[in-house]
Amino acid sequence: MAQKTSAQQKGAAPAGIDAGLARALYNDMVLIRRFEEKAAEAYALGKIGGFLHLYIGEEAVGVGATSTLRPDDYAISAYREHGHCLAKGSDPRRAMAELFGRIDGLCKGKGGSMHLFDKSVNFLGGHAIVGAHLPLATGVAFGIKYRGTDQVIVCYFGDGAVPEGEFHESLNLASLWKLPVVYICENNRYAMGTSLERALAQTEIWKFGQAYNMPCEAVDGMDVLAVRDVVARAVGRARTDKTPTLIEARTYRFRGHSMRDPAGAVYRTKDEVEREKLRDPIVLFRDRALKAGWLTEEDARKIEKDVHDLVDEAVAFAEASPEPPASELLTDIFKES
Amino acid sequence: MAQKTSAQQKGAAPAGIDAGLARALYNDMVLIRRFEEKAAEAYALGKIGGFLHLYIGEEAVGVGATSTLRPDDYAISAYREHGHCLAKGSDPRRAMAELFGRIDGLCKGKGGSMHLFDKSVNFLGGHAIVGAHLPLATGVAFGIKYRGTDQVIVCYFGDGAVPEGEFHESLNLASLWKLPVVYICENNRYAMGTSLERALAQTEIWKFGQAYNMPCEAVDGMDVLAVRDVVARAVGRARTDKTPTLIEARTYRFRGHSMRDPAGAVYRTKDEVEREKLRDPIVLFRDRALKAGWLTEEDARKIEKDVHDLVDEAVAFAEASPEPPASELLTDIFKES
Amino acid sequence: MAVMTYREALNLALREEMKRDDRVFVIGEEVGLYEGAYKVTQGLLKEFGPQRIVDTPIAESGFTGVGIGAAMTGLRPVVEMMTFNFALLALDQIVNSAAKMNYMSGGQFNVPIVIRGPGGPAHQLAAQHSQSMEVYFYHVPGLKVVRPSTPADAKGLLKSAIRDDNPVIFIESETLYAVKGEVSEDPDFLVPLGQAVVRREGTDVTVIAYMGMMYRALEAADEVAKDGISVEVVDPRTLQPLDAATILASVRKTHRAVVIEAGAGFAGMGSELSAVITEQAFDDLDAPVERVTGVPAPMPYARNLERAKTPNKERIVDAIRRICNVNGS
Amino acid sequence: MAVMTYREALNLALREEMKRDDRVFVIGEEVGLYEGAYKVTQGLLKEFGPQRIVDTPIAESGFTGVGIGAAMTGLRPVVEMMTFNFALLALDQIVNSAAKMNYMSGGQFNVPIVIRGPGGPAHQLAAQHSQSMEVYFYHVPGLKVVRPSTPADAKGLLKSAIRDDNPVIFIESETLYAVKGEVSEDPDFLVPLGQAVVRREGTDVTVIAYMGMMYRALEAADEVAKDGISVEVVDPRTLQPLDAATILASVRKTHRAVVIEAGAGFAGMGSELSAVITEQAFDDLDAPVERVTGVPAPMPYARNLERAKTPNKERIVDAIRRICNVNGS
Ligand SMILES: Cc1ncc(C[n+]2csc(CCOP(=O)(O)OP(=O)(O)O)c2C)c(N)n1
Ligand SMILES: Cc1ncc(C[n+]2csc(CCOP(=O)(O)OP(=O)(O)O)c2C)c(N)n1
Ligand SMILES: [Mg+2]
Ligand SMILES: [Mg+2]
Repeated sequence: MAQKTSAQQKGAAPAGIDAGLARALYNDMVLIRRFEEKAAEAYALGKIGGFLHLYIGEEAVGVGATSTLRPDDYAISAYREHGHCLAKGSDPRRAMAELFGRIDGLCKGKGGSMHLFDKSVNFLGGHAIVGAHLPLATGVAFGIKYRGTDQVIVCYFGDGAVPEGEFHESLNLASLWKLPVVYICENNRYAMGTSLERALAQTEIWKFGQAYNMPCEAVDGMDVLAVRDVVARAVGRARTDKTPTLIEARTYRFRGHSMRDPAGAVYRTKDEVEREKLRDPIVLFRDRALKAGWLTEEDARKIEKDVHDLVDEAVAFAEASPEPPASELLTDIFKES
Repeated sequence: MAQKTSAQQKGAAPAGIDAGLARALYNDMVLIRRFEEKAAEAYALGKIGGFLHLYIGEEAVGVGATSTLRPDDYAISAYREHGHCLAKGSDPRRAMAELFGRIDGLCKGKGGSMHLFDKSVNFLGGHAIVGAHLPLATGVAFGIKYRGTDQVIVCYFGDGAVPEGEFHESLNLASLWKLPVVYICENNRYAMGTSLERALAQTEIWKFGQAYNMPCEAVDGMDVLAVRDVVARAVGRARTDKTPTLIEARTYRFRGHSMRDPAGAVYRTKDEVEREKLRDPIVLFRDRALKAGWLTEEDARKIEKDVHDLVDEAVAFAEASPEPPASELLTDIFKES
Repeated sequence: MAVMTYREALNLALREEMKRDDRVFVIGEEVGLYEGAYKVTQGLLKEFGPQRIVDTPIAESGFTGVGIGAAMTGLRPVVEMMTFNFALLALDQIVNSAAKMNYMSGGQFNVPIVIRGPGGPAHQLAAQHSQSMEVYFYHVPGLKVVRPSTPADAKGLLKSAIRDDNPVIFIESETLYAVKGEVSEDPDFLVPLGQAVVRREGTDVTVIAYMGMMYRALEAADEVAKDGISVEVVDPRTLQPLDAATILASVRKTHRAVVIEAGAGFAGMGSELSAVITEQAFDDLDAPVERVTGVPAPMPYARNLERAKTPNKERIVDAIRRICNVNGS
Repeated sequence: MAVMTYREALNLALREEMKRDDRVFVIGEEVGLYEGAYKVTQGLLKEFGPQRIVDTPIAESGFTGVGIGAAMTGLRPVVEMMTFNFALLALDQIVNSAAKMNYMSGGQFNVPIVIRGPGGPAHQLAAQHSQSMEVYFYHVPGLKVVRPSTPADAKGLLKSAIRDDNPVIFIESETLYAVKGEVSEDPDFLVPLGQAVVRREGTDVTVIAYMGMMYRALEAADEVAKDGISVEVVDPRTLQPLDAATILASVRKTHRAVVIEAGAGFAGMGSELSAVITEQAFDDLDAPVERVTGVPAPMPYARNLERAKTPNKERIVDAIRRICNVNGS
C-alpha cells in the first residue's frame, strides 16, 4: 500500500535526508507516474471516460510538498490532482476505481478523475473550475485558525489560475487574516494552449505574493528536494505563526493538457518538450539518490517493481469493482441529518 | 451651462496653468459641490429616492482628471459618479432630473443616481456592482485600440473595489494587451464602514500596478493640480503608446457612505473627519488660485454665484419635468433594430 | 412570545444558534463593526467578538468560498450577502462548490452553510439592486432555498437553516425588516424547512405567495371578501424543497389557484407552481392556474415605474376575480 | 446547400459575419492559436489575425466585461465560453452589465454581444462540467437565449445573433458538434431569432424539445408511430423570446403536450412551457402537460449513472404513451 512508505508519514526533518525519506520520495513519485501511465492506457481502451489530465513530469512538486505535511494537514487541488491525492496517502486501488467510475472508487464513482476526494487522508478534492478552490483552501485555513489547531493546508493550482480573480481575492484574504495556507502554483508554463507570456502581464508568478505582503518564492519544481525545502519553510511559518506563503514551482507537463490533447504540439515545440524531458524529476532524483548513496540500484528496482505490482493490482481492483447501483444517482444530493 | 467653462474643453497644456484653466477647474469643483448639496436637500425632502452617494470632498479627483481629457475620450465610474459625470460635461439639469426620476433625466429617469449615463459626453455610467465596471473600461480601451483611434478612457473606482477579483483581472488584461485605460482609484480610506487596513493586506494601492508591470503612482487627491499632472502623464502614455496606468488618488469623503449613513461616525472619528475637512480641495484651490493671481476674489465669487444659479435652475428643471410615462417600463429592454 | 421586528427575529436566531454551537460564525461585508448594512447583526460583534463575527473586504466569491471551505472541514458559517444581488459574483462558488460537494465526493464532504441577506425589489434601488434572486438558486440540485415572510418564520427558519447539514440560501427582504410580529423566545423553537403554511383559510381560490407578495395577497383577499370571494392564502416559505402537498391540498379544496411572483416570471416559481398544480390536480381545476408576476423588465429607478413593475394588490385582485369569473366592482 | 457538421456551420457563420462586418471579433480562451477547445474557431486566426481573434487568459468575468465594454462603444464581440459552465464566473457581467445597460441608460447604450459556447451534459464530464446552463439566462429581462439543434440552425441563428443589437446567449452542445446536415452557403441565409420550427408533423401529441432532446424526441416519435401514435415535434430554437404561437398552434391541433428538458426541471423551460400551454390552451387540452426532465441531481461521473440522469428515448416514449393513454407494448 502506498501509505506504508508515504513520504508524508515519515515526517523526517526537512533539513536532513536519509534512506527512509529517499525511498519514500522515490516510491511516491514512481507510484504517481506508473498510476497515470496505466490510467492513460485504460483511457485509450475506453475504460475511463470524460477528461483525464496527467501529472506526468510534475511529480516532484506534489511529492516534495506532501513530504513536509502531517497526516492531519490538508491538501486541495484542481483537476490535475491524481498525484496530490496519491501523495497524500490515498489508496491507489480506490483512486483507480474512481477513474473507472466504480462503486469502490474514492467517491463511489460519482466524482471521476477531476473530483477525487479522500476524507480519510484529508484530501479535499479535485476541483474543475479553474481558480475556484483557492477560496476553499483559504476557508479551510480559516477553519483551522478558528478551531485553534496547528494544522496547515497546501493548495495546488496551475499558472492558468493566476489571471482569475479568485487568486487575488484568496491571497488578499489569507494575508489580511493571517491564515495557515501554502499556495503552490505549479507553473508548467501553459494553461491548455496558452503560454504564460500570453496570459500574464507579469510572469514571475511568485512576485504576486509581494502585492499581498506575503512571503513568496520560486523553486525548481523538477527537484523534489528543493520543493521539499521551500515548502517545509512555508509549512513551518504557517504552523507556528499562521503566515501564508505563495510558492511558484517551476515545472513542466510532459503530456498534452488532457488525453484529448495528446500531443500538445500546436502551442509548443517538440524540441521544447524533448529538452524538458531531459529534466525528468524521477530520473533526476534517482540519479542523485544513487550517487549520494541514499538508495542502491537494488532499492530503486525493488521500489519500481513493487509500485508496478501495486498499480496492476489497482487496475485489477478497479476492473473488478461494480458500477454504482442506480440508487446512487439520488443519494448524496443532500446529507441527511 | 457647465459645458461652457468645462476644464475638459479648455485642453490647456498640462504643464502650464492660466486664468482660463483655473476658472474652469474652480467652476467644475464648485458645480459638483453645489449640485450635491442641493441633491442632499432634495433627498431629505423625499424628492430623490434609493441610494444617494455624495462625492463631496473628492471633487479634485474627477475635475483634475477630466481636465486632461478630450471630449471624445471616455469616462466610466461606480455609483458615486455625479462628479465624474458633471466634470465630463453633462448638463446639470438633466443630471438632476435623473436623480429625481424624471423623463428629462439623462436616462429618462430609469437609471437614477447610481446609473447616470450620458452618451453625448462619452460618460459610460454609473455602475453599482463594486468592481464590475473595471472590465467594462478595459473593454472600451480594447475597442479604442481595435478601431485604431487615439482616444483614452479614464476609469474611477473606490478603494473597496481593490479586493474584488475584477480589479486584478482587468489590470492584467489591460497591461497584457497594452490598452489605453487610466485606472484611477479614489482611495477615500473607507469602503462603507471598512477601513483600508481591514480590507487589504497591502494598503499602498498604487503598488498593485507593479504586479502587472503597469506604470503606477499615488497622488494627493485633494490637490486638483497634482491630480491633473499625474493623470495628464498617464493619459499621454495611453494616447501615444497605449500604456495603461494605475493611479491612487488619496482623498476623503466628507459625508457618510450614502444618505442612509449620514454621519459615517461608527467607523471613523469625528476628529478625523474634521481634520480632513481642513483640506477641502475647493478651499485649497481657491486660496492657491487667489494667491497665484489666477483668479481674483471677484472671479471666484462670480463663479460661485453662477454655479448657484445654475444648480437652482437644475433643481427647478428637475421638479418641472414629468415622471416617465408608464410606457417607459417596457421600452429599452431591447434595442429594436 | 414577544413582539419583535423581522430584523430582531433574525438577530435573535443568530444569537441563539451562536450560543448553542460554537462552530457557528457570521462572515460578510460590514457584519461586525458596522453591525450590518441592514443591522441584522446588531450587537453580535460585541457579544461574540471578531473571531466569530468576521468583517470581510468586498470579495464575494472569495469570502463565500472561505465559508464553504470552512464548512467542508467542520464549521457552520452564516455568510451574509449585503444584498443578494451581489451573490451573482459568488454564484460559481455556490453552485459548483457548495451545492455539488457532497455529491461529487460521494458523501464525504457536506457543506453546512447558510448564505443569507436581503433580496428582491426594495425602494428605488434600480436595476442592479432590485433583483428577485431566488430564481438563480431553486433549480440547483443540492441547494435549499428559503424565503421567510414573517418575523416568526424568519427566526424559526433561520435556526433550521443553520442546523441543516446542507447549503441553504436564505433570502430576506429590505422591505420586511421593520415588520413586527409575535415570535417565540424559546431557543428550541424551529420552523422546519420544507413546510408551507396556510396564512388564511378560504374556499374559493388558493393564492400562493411569499414575502411582500404574501402581504399583498392577504390585502387582496380582504378586498375580494367584500365580493363574497373566499381566498385561501398559502405561503410556501421554503421554495426548495417545495411543500407541494400543502399547496395541492389547498387547490384540491378550492379548485382554483393564483400564483404570485415578484420576479419577471419567465421560468420562475410561478411557472413551477403552475406546472406542478396542473400536473397533480388537473382534474380538480375549474380554471387554468393564473400567474401574476413582475413585469419582464429590469427594475427602473423612477418611483412610478418601479411601482408598476411589481405586482400590487390591484393586479392580484384582478386575477382572483378573473379566475372566479367575477367582474370588477 | 452543402452538407457540413454543426461545428463547421458555426465556423462558417463566424467567418461570413466577420467578413461582412469588421466590427465583429471573437474573444475567449483558446479561440486563436489552439483554434478552439472544440475547434469551432478553426482557421479563423489565420484568416483574420490576432486583432480579431483574441486569445484570453482564464478570466471569464474580465474578458466578458471586455466584450461588453467594447460592445457599448460600437463593436460586435462574439465571446466564447470554452464551456458554458464557466459563464457562472461571468454571470454578474452578463446579468448586471450586458442585460441591463440599454434599459438603465434609457436606451443610450445597447450591448450587441453574443456569448457562445457548448453547454449541457456531454460525456462523463461530471458535476461541474455538465450543467444545462440556459436556466441561468432565459429569465433575465434583456437577454435573448438561443439553443440551436441542427447545423442549419446553428449557422442561421448565430448569424442573426451576431447581427442583433442586444446581448444573445447562444448555447451549443459538445454532443452535437459532429452532427451533419444540409446548410445553406448563402451568406444572406439567416434564421430569425424567436421562431420555433415544427421538426416533424403529427396529430396526436406535441412534443417540445431542443438540442439532443429534440433528436431523442424524433426517435421516440418513430417508436410510437409503430403503435399508431402520430407525434408532432416542435423545436423552440430560441428560448427567449419564446415563440409561444407556434407551440400553441401545434398543441391546439394535437390537444396534448409533452415537454422535454435535459436540465433538472425545477422552474425550468419545461415548467414555463407547461404553464404557458396550460394558460393559453387549457380548454384544448385533453390531458395535463407532461414534463420529462433530467433527474434533479448533480451530474454523476459514472457512465451508467450519467445515462440515467438525462432523459432518454424510453422515458419520452413512456410519457407519450401515458399522455395518449396507450399502454406499453
Ligand atoms: C473557470 C474555468 N475556465 C476554463 C476552464 C477550462 N480549462 C480547464 S483546464 C484549463 C487550463 C488550466 O491551466 P493551468 O491552471 O495552468 O493548469 P494545468 O492544466 O497547466 O495544470 C482550462 C482553461 C475551467 N476548467 N475553468
Ligand atoms: C459587489 C458589491 N458588493 C457590495 C456592494 C455594496 N456596497 C456598495 S458601495 C460599497 C463600498 C464601496 O467602497 P469603495 O469602493 O471604497 O467606494 P466609496 O464608496 O468609498 O466611494 C459596498 C460594499 C456592492 N454595491 N457591490
Ligand atoms: Mg499550467
Ligand atoms: Mg472608498
